[in-house]
Amino acid sequence: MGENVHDLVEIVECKLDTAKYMDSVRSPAAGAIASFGGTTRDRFQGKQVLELRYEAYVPMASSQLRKICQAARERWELIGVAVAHRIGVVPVGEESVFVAASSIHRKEALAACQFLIDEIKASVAIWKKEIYADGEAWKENAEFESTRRSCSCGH
Amino acid sequence: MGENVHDLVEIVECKLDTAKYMDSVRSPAAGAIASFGGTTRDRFQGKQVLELRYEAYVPMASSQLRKICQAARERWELIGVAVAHRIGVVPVGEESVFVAASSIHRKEALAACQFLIDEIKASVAIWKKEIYADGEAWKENAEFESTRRSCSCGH
Amino acid sequence: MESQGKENDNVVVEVLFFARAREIVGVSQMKLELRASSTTRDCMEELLSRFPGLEEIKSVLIVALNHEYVCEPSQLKHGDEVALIPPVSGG
Amino acid sequence: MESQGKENDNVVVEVLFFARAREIVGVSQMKLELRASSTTRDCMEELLSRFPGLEEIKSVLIVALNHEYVCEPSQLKHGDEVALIPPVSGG
Repeated sequence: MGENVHDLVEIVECKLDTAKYMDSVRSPAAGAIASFGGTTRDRFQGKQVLELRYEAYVPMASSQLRKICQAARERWELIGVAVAHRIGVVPVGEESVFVAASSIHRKEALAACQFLIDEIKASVAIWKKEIYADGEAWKENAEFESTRRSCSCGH
Repeated sequence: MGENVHDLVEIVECKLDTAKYMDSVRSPAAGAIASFGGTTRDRFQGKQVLELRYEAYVPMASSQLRKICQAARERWELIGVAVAHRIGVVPVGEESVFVAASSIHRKEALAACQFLIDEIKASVAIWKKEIYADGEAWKENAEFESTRRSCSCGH
Repeated sequence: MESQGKENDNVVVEVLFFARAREIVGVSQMKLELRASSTTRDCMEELLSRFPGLEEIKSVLIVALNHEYVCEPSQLKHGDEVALIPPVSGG
Repeated sequence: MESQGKENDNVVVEVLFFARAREIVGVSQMKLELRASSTTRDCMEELLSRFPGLEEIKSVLIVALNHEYVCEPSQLKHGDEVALIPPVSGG
């Protein structure tokens, strides 16, 4: 099979243009466009988050995002798929990640968005650091555990 | 209890401004914004759809939409909820309905969007007519059946 | 005097028609005078006698009274808003 | 001549460090020369001996070889790109 040339995959250092990604999956054949955006929060376990910084292993992360889009297409009949991740500083309230999918009926687009974000969290080579007033911390997605279990044995 | 004053509910005759609705649920406390848009398709059972026209019983539909937002809030911990429906002619590819929800974590926002659109389809007093080259038809949501079963007994 | 007394006992409701119901009836809205103590079911029967075309969709209609679906016949009062709701297709 | 022969047998790989791994090592990227037939596990061992601070996160790292996670030790060839992947936190 291979990757669908119509999937829009981006890792960018600027604000995510959500309308652009939704428009990229828009089609006269689609009856449904679902989207999900992960936005940065101002608190973590009661601590105020001053800033969030994302970094990516860009070529690997891009390749992983493309494969996740393809996996979604193999699972559901989708018309358009878009995934975008922002890196660098992401101010509170803005999207760090945005996914969109379109389909003929709504079930597929909604399920695909859930799948896309779950898969991105589990495996894509992107890291977030939270900066607090009194320190900083690299975060770890709980979903990464399954990836590590299947991959960390040999090293 | 009662309705949440922050819910954005609109029935409008112009193009739905999806970014506006997503921004209306955006919050520093939210980590997730999910959305769903129903877009008009160019085909129905092989027939080309020339035009779609929506009409609403506006005061009743608005009241129903507000109650559906409230029902979603009772089911999940949500930060923002927005639902909008367009009436009049909706060109192919454009949204006739758009829902958005935000929450601390992603599960709630995604589930709420699914719930909101399911409930809207089942009961809200809005009608769609499809205009084909060789005729026209009022559509009927399959989801309306459950509403009718519980309500049509007495008449 | 007698007729005025009768009229005072009657209720006048606003009836709204949507989608296919509106097309059958030919208007979107009308005032309807009913005997006192009439219910939404009486209202439907009156509408069916005036607009026999409604029989075609009677089995799939829901009645709404003042913006709420009513599942059992409900007594009408003056100024109530009754709407005939054909199968919805929003979304 | 003998040393040149040895060098020809060696492989030079590019090693990339991200997030906490980068902070521990102090650089984001380096070339690393390894004996011929070295595997990703040999590469990790060499890195651990050069940067003992990596022991702290060793148990949670995954190794990526040319943009793919490798689950079993894989033989390295000249020019390969090896990356130390700490727990990811994208999304």
